[in-house]
Amino acid sequence: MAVKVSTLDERIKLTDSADSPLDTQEYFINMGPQHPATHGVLRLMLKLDGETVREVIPVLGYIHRGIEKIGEHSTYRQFVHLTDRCDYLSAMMNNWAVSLMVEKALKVELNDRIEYIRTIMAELERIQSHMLWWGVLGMDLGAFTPFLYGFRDRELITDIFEETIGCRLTMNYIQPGGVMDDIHPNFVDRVKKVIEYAKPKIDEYEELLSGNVIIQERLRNVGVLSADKATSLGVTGPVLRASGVPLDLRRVAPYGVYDKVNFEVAVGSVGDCWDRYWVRIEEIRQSMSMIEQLIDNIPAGKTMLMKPAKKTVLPEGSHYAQLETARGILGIYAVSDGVSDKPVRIHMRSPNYNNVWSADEMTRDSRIGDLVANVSSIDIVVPDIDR
Amino acid sequence: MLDFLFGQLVATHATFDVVTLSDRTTQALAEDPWLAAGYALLGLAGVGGFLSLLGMALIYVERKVAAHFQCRLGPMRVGWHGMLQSVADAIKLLLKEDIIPDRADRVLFLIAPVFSIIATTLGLILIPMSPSLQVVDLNIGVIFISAVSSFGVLGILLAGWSSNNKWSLLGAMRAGAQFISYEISVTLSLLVVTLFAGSLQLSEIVQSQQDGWWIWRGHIVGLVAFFVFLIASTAELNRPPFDLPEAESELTGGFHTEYSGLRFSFFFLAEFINMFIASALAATLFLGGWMPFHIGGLHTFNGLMDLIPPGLWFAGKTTFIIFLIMWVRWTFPRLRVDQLMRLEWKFLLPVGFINLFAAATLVITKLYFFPW
Amino acid sequence: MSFSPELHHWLILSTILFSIGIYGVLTRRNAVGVLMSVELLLNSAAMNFLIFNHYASKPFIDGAIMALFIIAVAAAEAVIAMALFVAIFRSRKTVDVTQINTLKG
Amino acid sequence: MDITLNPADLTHTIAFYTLALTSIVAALIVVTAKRIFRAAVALAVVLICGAGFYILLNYDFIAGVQLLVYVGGIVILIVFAVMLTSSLESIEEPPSLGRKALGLFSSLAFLATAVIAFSETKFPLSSISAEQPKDVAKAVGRKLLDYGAGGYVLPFEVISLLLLASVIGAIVVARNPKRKNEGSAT
Repeated sequence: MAVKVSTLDERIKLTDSADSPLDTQEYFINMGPQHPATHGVLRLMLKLDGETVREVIPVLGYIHRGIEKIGEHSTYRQFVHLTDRCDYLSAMMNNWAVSLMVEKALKVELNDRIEYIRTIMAELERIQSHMLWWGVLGMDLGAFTPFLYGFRDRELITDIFEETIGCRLTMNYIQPGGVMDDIHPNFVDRVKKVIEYAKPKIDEYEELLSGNVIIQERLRNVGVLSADKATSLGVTGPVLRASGVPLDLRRVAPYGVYDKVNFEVAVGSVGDCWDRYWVRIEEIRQSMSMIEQLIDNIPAGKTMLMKPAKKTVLPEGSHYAQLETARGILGIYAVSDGVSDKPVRIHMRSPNYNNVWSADEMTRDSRIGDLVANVSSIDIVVPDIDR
Repeated sequence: MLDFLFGQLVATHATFDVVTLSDRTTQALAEDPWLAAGYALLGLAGVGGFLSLLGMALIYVERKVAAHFQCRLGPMRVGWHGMLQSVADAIKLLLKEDIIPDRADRVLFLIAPVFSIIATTLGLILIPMSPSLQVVDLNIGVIFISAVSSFGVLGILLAGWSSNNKWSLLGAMRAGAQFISYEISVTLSLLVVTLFAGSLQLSEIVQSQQDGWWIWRGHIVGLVAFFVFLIASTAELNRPPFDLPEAESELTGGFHTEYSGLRFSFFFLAEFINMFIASALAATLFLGGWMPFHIGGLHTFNGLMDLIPPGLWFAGKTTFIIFLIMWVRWTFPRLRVDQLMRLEWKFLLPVGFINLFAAATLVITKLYFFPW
Repeated sequence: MSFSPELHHWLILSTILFSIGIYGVLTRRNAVGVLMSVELLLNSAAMNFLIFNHYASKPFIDGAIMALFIIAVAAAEAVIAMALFVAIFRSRKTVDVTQINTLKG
Repeated sequence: MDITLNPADLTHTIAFYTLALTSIVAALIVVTAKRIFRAAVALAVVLICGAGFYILLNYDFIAGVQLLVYVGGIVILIVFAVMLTSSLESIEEPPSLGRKALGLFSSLAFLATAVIAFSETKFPLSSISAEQPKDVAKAVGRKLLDYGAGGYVLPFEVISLLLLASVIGAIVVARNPKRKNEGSAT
């Protein structure tokens, strides 16, 4: 089956000719690449009829750094470093995806300590990512205060990361065969304290934003994405679950120690912005309970099973592993020739790339304000789209 | 005993003679033209200085209030507790490059901020801040203020149009639609007080609250009118939750997207002064302006209240309302365009009309509190 | 003759404004421009009412009421005209009065 | 020539001529500006000057209404009409020479006729001692709702009906018949 690829000009012409003759004047406007609501350098071409958005065409590539191509020239261990820079809010989960792929290819069995630490770290990172998202959603809808609340609480989690790892954003902690270093002696206590602290804070978030009548007006029945549409667009993560599809890799194809903890998969019913909001708030709560279940039971053991200095050569053929980041399914696909320690081809199936195309589906025939709410509720991280 | 003590005070303070600057000028004009010119100059300089000082003070207060709502300190570096931060910002804005977009309509682009600052200044001169601190006291004060504020929006429309930027144009269109709609509600609630006071003159409206402020003398009706006024004037000020014309996350700044430096600061200043005007107007109409807290008939109590000078009363009330508006700004998210219109046309407008009828009934039947 | 404004000064002023309005109505191509010229005419008419009220019948305010009526009529006229222009623009893509010469949209 | 004016009269005179000059220049811009938006701004200036004239004539209330309705309402409507029907780049073609000549001729002819008529007529001026009503707003209000002789309650009602009809008419004319189900307020 041939895939027809159309250029931007062709697409604009296509939508332009669909213009109904001599009725109202529809016009194109660029949202971005420098625009406060696009969270970085995403460019959205909007076809507007007054205030009504008729079509959204995402234009990508403004922060493209060729990470996949660089991956072909670096070893797997080096490639892990690059993945931090894609979805920087799920940095460790990106690391984990590469590690998972390598470990699966080499059939390395990990001990429980590594799996526990990885899971806890991933969940902590999911919490901080959702907290940041919550703040940014508030800011996109015009309330500036939530942004600072979200950042304030997220800061405590990044402090924990800093203590153990030495970094706050691009952690590069999870490596093929284990984790970079053992956890800090304070780690367990601090995580417990932060969870204790953050639990009432989530209720505070709800008080500040969720119950607000304007937020309800802005989010309810806005940007409805049906389950069919969502699956056919390849949308994953909270956006998909909000549409009513309970696809969560942590439950469906468990990795780490997700099969040992109890948690609910938050699933929405309508697929509007409010469901996406609610799913994420619920996920923060679930992640907290997961961490509470795990944090006291971290078993003893080594934290690195593969010698970092040793050359890692994957068997010939293609290898794939995927996991659930804060934004959806991240898959790492690598082809090895069986000789070199560098992949022949590496590809990332990043959640944001698929999610961003749902903006058009959600926003058609609604207002600019809704577009902002929709883009915000998809929770895109632009470097992950362009890679 | 107390009556004996304060009886004297009641006699001296119960009536306030309003002498405005323009009255002084007209009086002096016949005898000493130079004195009149002096008064006029004083008025000009006073308004100009007040405008810029007040603007800077409000910006500082806004930042501090915002900061404390958000669990942080706000400006702390320049001066004691960042008191001089606004001065530093003003200097920075003055020194910035003044950029005019290439394909913009230069003439209109340049005069747009002037339009809005002039409208603001004209509104400011009518505010009675104390019996002797008012520049002009027109006998159509209420109408004049709403008229003047409505050509402030012309500056916004000009800015949006002349920038030759689609975002600015969208912002300007939103501003125009929003302004025309909410103007109706503001006027309706102004009319309620006009009915109560039987005058359009601001100083007379203040004087009419001798026995109690309209917000509680006109009990429910006054309260409803006050809230309608507060909501609608927040919308006219383009402040959150009604800041759609400049919605940063939607329109990248709306009508002032293309403005920089001094011209941007004009818009900024006008916006803050407008906030002051709206608050001062709310205080004047509903909370008695500079009139102390009086309860009709209780002369002793009223005499005690008269000990606090009228200027302080005015400042206190206005500050309170400014704080309310800021509180709202830093708590609520923004409405959507159609929701904004729905709020006005389907909620505020009917409520305003019904309230106006209720006010008329109230005035005819004399059902206020303290009708004596 | 004094320079301080008397009745004839005022009348000449309003007549000048009226003539400028006539010129605009006759020469403007843009329909909105024509509307603006009409507003000039109405404005000077309202001014005339007030002038005569002030100089000829000071104790009464009938002229002022007429001026109010003119302002109200001008508002109604502007509303309708704007709606018509927008409708015309929608179907013809122009508001040039020299090109709008058929009654059928 | 009377030079010895008292200061109050002097300011009055200066204000009159300044406003007159401004409004004539602005009116000329209204009818000749190539960019229609500039004409709209000039119209606003003319109308603001008009309010100034009314204040000079001691009709503060009418001046307020003029600002409120004309500047705050009509000019903004016109600005909207401009925004909806043209773009910043659209520059109006100047009228043909014939039209220009016709317009110039008719307006000058009208001016000449009117000025001659004024100078020929003896207007029945009211005496200097005649006093204007203290509160014009109050007097206007009473007169508008007076249904006796000299009252204007009927015209007042007719005007309100006219305004209502025009609002409804405008909505009907400007409504987009195709998209009925969408909200019309944008």
